[in-house]
Amino acid sequence: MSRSIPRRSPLGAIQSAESPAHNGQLAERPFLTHLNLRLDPADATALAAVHRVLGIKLPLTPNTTTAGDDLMAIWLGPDEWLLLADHHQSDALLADLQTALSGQFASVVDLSAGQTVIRLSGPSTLDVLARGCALDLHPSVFQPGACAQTLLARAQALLIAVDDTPTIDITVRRSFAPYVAAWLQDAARHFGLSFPESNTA
Amino acid sequence: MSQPFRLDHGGRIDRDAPLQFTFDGRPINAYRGDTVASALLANGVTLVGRSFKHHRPRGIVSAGAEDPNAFVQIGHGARTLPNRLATVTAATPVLKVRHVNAWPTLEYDVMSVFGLAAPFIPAGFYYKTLMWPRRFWPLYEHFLRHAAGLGHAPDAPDPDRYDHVHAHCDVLVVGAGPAGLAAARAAAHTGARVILVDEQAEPGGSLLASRERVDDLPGPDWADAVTAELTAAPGVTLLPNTTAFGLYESNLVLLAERLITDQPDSAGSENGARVWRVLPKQIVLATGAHERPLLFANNDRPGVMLAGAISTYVRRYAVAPGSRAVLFTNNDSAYRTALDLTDAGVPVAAIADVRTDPDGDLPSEARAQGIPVHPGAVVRHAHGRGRVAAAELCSLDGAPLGAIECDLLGISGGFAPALHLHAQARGPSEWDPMLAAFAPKPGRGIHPAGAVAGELELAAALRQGTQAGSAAAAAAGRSNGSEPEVPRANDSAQAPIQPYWLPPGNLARAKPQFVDLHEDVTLDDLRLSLREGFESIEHVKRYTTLGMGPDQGKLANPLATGVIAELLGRDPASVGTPRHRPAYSPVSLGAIAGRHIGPLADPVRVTPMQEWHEAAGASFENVGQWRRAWYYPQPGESMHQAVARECLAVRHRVGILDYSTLGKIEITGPDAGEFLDRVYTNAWKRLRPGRCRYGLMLGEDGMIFDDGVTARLDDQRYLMFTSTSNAAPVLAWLEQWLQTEWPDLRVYLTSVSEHWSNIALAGPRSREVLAAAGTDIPLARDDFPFMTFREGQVAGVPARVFRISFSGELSYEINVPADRARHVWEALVDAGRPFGITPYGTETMHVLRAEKGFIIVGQETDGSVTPDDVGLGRLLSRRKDFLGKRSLSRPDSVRPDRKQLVGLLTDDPAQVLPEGGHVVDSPGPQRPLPMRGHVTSSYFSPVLGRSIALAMITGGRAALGERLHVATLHDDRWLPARSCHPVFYDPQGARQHV
Amino acid sequence: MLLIPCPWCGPREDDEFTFAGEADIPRPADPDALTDEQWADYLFMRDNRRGRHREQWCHTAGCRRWFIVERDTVTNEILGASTYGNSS
Amino acid sequence: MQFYSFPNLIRRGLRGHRDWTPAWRKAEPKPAYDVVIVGAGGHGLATAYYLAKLHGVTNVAVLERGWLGGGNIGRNTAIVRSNYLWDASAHIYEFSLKLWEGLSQELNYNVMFSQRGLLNIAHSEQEVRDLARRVGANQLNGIDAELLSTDEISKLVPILNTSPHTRYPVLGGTLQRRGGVARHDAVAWGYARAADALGVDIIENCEVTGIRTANGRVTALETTRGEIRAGTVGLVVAGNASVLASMAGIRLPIQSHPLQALVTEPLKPVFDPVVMSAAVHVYIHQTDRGELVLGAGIDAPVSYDLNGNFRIIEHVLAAVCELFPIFSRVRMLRQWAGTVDVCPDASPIISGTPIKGLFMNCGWGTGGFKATPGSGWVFAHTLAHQEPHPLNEPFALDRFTTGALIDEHGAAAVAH
Repeated sequence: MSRSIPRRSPLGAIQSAESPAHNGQLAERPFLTHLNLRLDPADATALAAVHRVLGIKLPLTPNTTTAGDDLMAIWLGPDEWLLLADHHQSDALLADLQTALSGQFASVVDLSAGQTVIRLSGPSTLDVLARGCALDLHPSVFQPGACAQTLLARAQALLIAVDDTPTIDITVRRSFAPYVAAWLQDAARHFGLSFPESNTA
Repeated sequence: MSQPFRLDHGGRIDRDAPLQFTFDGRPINAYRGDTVASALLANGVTLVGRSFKHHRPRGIVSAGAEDPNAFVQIGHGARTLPNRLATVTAATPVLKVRHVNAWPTLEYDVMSVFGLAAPFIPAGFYYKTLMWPRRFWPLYEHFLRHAAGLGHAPDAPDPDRYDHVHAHCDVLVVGAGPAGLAAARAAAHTGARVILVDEQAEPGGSLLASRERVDDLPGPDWADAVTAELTAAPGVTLLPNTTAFGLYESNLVLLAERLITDQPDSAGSENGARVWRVLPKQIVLATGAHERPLLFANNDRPGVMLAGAISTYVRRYAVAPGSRAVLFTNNDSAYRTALDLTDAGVPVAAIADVRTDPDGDLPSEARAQGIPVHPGAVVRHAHGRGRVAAAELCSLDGAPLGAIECDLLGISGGFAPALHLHAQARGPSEWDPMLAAFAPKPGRGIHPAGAVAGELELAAALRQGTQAGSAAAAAAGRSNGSEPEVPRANDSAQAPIQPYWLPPGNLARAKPQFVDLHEDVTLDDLRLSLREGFESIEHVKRYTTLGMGPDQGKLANPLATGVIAELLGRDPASVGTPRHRPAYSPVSLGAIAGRHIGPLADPVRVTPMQEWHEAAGASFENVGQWRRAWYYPQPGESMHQAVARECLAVRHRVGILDYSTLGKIEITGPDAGEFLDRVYTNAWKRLRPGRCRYGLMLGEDGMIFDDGVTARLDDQRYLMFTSTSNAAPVLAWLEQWLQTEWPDLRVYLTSVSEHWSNIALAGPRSREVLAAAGTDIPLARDDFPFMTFREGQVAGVPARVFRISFSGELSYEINVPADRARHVWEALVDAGRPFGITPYGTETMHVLRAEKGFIIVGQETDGSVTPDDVGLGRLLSRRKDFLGKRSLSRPDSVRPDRKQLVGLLTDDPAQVLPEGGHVVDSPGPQRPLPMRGHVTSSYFSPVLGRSIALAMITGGRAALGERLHVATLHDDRWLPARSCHPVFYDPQGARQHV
Repeated sequence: MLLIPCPWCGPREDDEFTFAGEADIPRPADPDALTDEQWADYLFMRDNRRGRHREQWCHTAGCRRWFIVERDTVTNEILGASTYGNSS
Repeated sequence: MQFYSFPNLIRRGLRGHRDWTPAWRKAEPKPAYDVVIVGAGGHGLATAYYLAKLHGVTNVAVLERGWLGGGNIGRNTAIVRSNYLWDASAHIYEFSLKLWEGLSQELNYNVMFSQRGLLNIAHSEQEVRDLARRVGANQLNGIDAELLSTDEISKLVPILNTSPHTRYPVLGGTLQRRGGVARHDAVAWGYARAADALGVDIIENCEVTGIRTANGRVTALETTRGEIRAGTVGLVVAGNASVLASMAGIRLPIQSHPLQALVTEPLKPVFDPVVMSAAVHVYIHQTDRGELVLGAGIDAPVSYDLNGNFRIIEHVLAAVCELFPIFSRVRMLRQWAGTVDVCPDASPIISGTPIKGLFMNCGWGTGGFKATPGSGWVFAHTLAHQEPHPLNEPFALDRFTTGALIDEHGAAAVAH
């Protein structure tokens, strides 16, 4: 029933039947599934339970990700991960994980409506980000599969190196998304990049 | 128009690209590649400004950022650039350059009377006078203020924007002179990521004006070749026109890049700047050295110029800064200038050399060219007013050697390493007697090379640069095993300098001799300072203002160290130098601010309903970074009327409030209850799932920190609401206790503030509206009682609904995922239309809660308020410890006359008390007047038809009903009122239970 | 600008972190047993040392973990970092 | 003491200024004094001056580790005001402001105290309420304070951006017309010269390395220039209070932080009052030389480091460019830092200690400069009588035990 209700992303995209991610160089990837997972990495039972549900192992090395077909597990802290799924079936994944982890000291929380992803791709990606991100994102340092939580301008952001185009996915909290989008738009103007017409904040 | 002082050939200007700009309205002809200064000199303009204090005529002294005189105003209006240095400003067309600090004209400056009064306005004169009569000081000050200052600020907001870039590299090379170029090349050779910056328009530094050859190429050509090589090298970023202005801890280096443009809308040569924030692994400091001026009477006359600058103008800009020169030196470098001038056809009438036996290669060459050299001689006096007309020479023992006519007087007192950046980072340096200057020693991750390291000879600087580049790359973890080749140069051996600080004997008495040209600090000023006991270099600086001008004393400070040492009879090393502070060269505030201005100044956070609020005509208020709907005025309504309408709608019908900004934290784990017991004042473990409870959180000092409702979602999960502005601080506070103090507690905290939007439906008809919007949650009073929560669907969206109330009415706080909140909001508004649903904002929320006597943390409390102070002592558990509990039994916490929350009712029901107004027992004119407390919240209550107020009053609770008076803030009136219980409406709380 | 070595995320600029003063000030086990002076000592009194200083930081914009940094308060040189529980 | 006046300036000017004498003697330490004050900053020198002037205690030494006035008196942004919230603070700062009003004449040293007005601006409804509360308290405490509307602010400082569409809209403000600025270094020099003339020994380059006590009393100080005996010792060492106190085994509720400041190039006058905004941590005024002096926030970590911090400057200048858009093209000349000792309640400690004869005057945080004359006055009283003056009674060290804090955070949320 809930699926019939249109969703609105913080950057103005409204979910359509297909809801494909924009392939532009600067675009929102709305309506992905974002789950926050907490468990003790020393707890082999919990790790195994999660592995069974996700089909991938949780990254235990800081600032790294593991990826499956349409799912990515992102290291957020020594006992904290973000699960980012390329679909909007958050309820099902949430329920599966909660079932698998029931009775254990763990927490799975749905944050899908509270965050969004902005994708920046193309040769000027790193130049644009360098306008507001203090991290060294040079390909020799920040390779595909790496992630980092940091500040982008004056907002917290989670950066994920997707490929060596380079493409960087920027996860931000919902209420900060218009600011981050406006900021990226401003920084990217110099490089001739802008959000698609329908997707501006 | 002619450029009388432009040389026929040579230089690095582009003679195919002539251009014109104006100086004080006069056209100045120039070529691409000129600076404003070189063009002015080419056009024969030598008077460029008036000095800061004495308004003496001043000319161009240097060819770089160290110039103390060449400050000009560029452009007009919003884009004007005050106090720019002509010596570093590129000449571009449409540039409008004006003098500063003179009126009505540069030539006839009224304020030059200060020059005549100079004997009576020595350093610090203002400390000794202008004290009487006392009431005249503002007048004196007005005059001082208008006499001071330099350029003019723009008169309208800056239309330009500035870029910021973060950069990382293995090796940052500061300075692209011979050492810097060699270092960058050596570092790049290893494959390192290299950034090379130089403040000049093109790399090369001293090579661009050098006579020497490097690797068998003329110096400038070698610089061009290396520049081309570096430009092509992967991993190398070359930044000309870029000044490294600050070196901070962690070896963070700040660069200011000047973006040159000829756009017609640009009034200046710098209509944009980009600040680079570089975090290099290693730094090669190749910042060169500044030539030191020399003391003699009238050493500030236009036409007195640093010898090295003369060479630069001649060789690099093809400009002869004069038609007949005298040089005064204590080292070999001025001889190079003599040769350069001779080559350019400018006669050198004499070289006065302090040294009795100048015998190096260069002096020999000068002599061979027939240039008259006077060993053991000094310039004692410069003749001429608007410009040097002659230099009067004498021997070191004072014997006159006659005046020699000249319009150019080149001086060289040796070289002081530009160790500013190094010193900013507290890099070590030591007095080098061979240089007669402080020279840096290598610091953490910092490799000085070339002139800054005291290496003034070209071949050696190239070698040192190469070594520094290799060493820096290796220290950054880069090496390819092979040693880079060291460039060869054919420069000549130099003879040592002879330090010359004070003119000998009586010559030192001649006036005026300027140590700091910009600040008009003379030798006599230094003497006076020392005489009055201001001996520490920092005291001298502060007393005389030595080095405090926009040139940062680049020329003055190294000279002053030697002069003070000699006046005090001490070693210069013990005198030291004033502390170097960022910025090396001034940087505009806008460039430092970057793009954090205008709409990007600070994030503006909005809820998913923002567009709806805007369409409904809401007024907004800023609450931290959030923008919240404040009230919704209908056409023609005042704020007061709108709020009254909204309040009555909630009390009589139903209102809807966007309450999404509240913080929300999920607290999960077997010990969640225990955790809440420790952080809240009341008990939580036994709260049943499905129920809610109000909690108070204290700091360890016992003062209220935050409040809010927490619900028990299930056995091991709670959901905590925090106040809007405390959302982040509360989460950080909870995590801190959990991680640092109680790691044994099995609890996870996750912020869900952004996932769940919160829509408050309040008023007697709210149940009907919720039912009409469609929900599977049974809503009957007994099915869903006050202070419980239910999960279900609302308007087709999964929801958590809380039967809690901040208005005292029947109320539902409906949490739905933020991506569907707008849908639910609209569904509720649609469903509520038949019931007269009214959107209300934060102002109405405040009035409603005040009618109920509910506190707002930060409004009723201010960090000095305990739970008992606001009447919430019943929430303090006696059976357990909690954060802050111990502080509540300290003597001051149990003082009977603490301020307590009470209500206030004015005698005149229409009179709304001023928030912030203070409360007294009996009004009177005496001051100070004893105060009882202050009004924290005050509104007109529409439902009560009168004003209400909350106040914190000493001993207030024990004396309810007492007569008090509140002071107004604008006029001296007193408003009588009586104190009362702080719940004004529905004191039994019946309405929220219906 | 300090580069704070987060034990998990690596060195990051200081604006990603929250500083919370001296480390090693445990909350008294039984506050009620303390005199007002002892409680004040826990609440307010600090060594505020020149030189080596153990202090609490949280990587607020990163992994949200609290940890301990040792730093020289005169030079701001970072001397080490450790997690709660074990050194790293 | 040579009298400073216009006629004397002319007279000596005619003789080439050759017969001016040192502003204060370079005193050699004696073996013992009645009172030793540690710290030749503004507060320490003012204390010595008032001890000699008001209490006749002239056998006094002021010890200074480096050069006189080299601490916070030489690094602050020179703002003077008295519009504090709580009675205790209001009374001591207002007392101080009254002393400022005659200080140049009192010391025969022009400290260039300029009452050009001090404007506090508010950017949110809660800030407007907080400022109103402060104005209300000030007025009843006899301190001049006015609540201003946005329009009135715009007339007073036309270059301030008061458009409602800025990120930090100006919703109102308060004005203390008697507030202003002074020439900070001159305050130290003026007090030093006047104290010296009354017989006080000012001893520079004399670092205290230890504090000797016997039977719970202070007896002497160990210094780099030998032992100096004294039965009464006042520690007035902003930026080092904890370090000195620890020599006597005393722990203080103080944390030391760098406070950042900067100055721009000089400009012809563009605005008169001091403008302060707590929300965006800006305070700004234009000096008599024409420079804009800006105070920024304090570094979060405890530190004694005095190198500048660029990040704070960046933040503050972004806010300045928002508030004063015409300053965007004006350039920063110099930035620096001072060490501020901050108490948990943002109020100072002017108090005896558990050691008899040992007194402390510290913890002024960012508010010390403006208090200089009043602080010196009451501390001199405290040292002379071995008990507090009524004005500094509330600022005792034991308030941290009883809980009777004087929490000025609300009123002093911005560093200044």
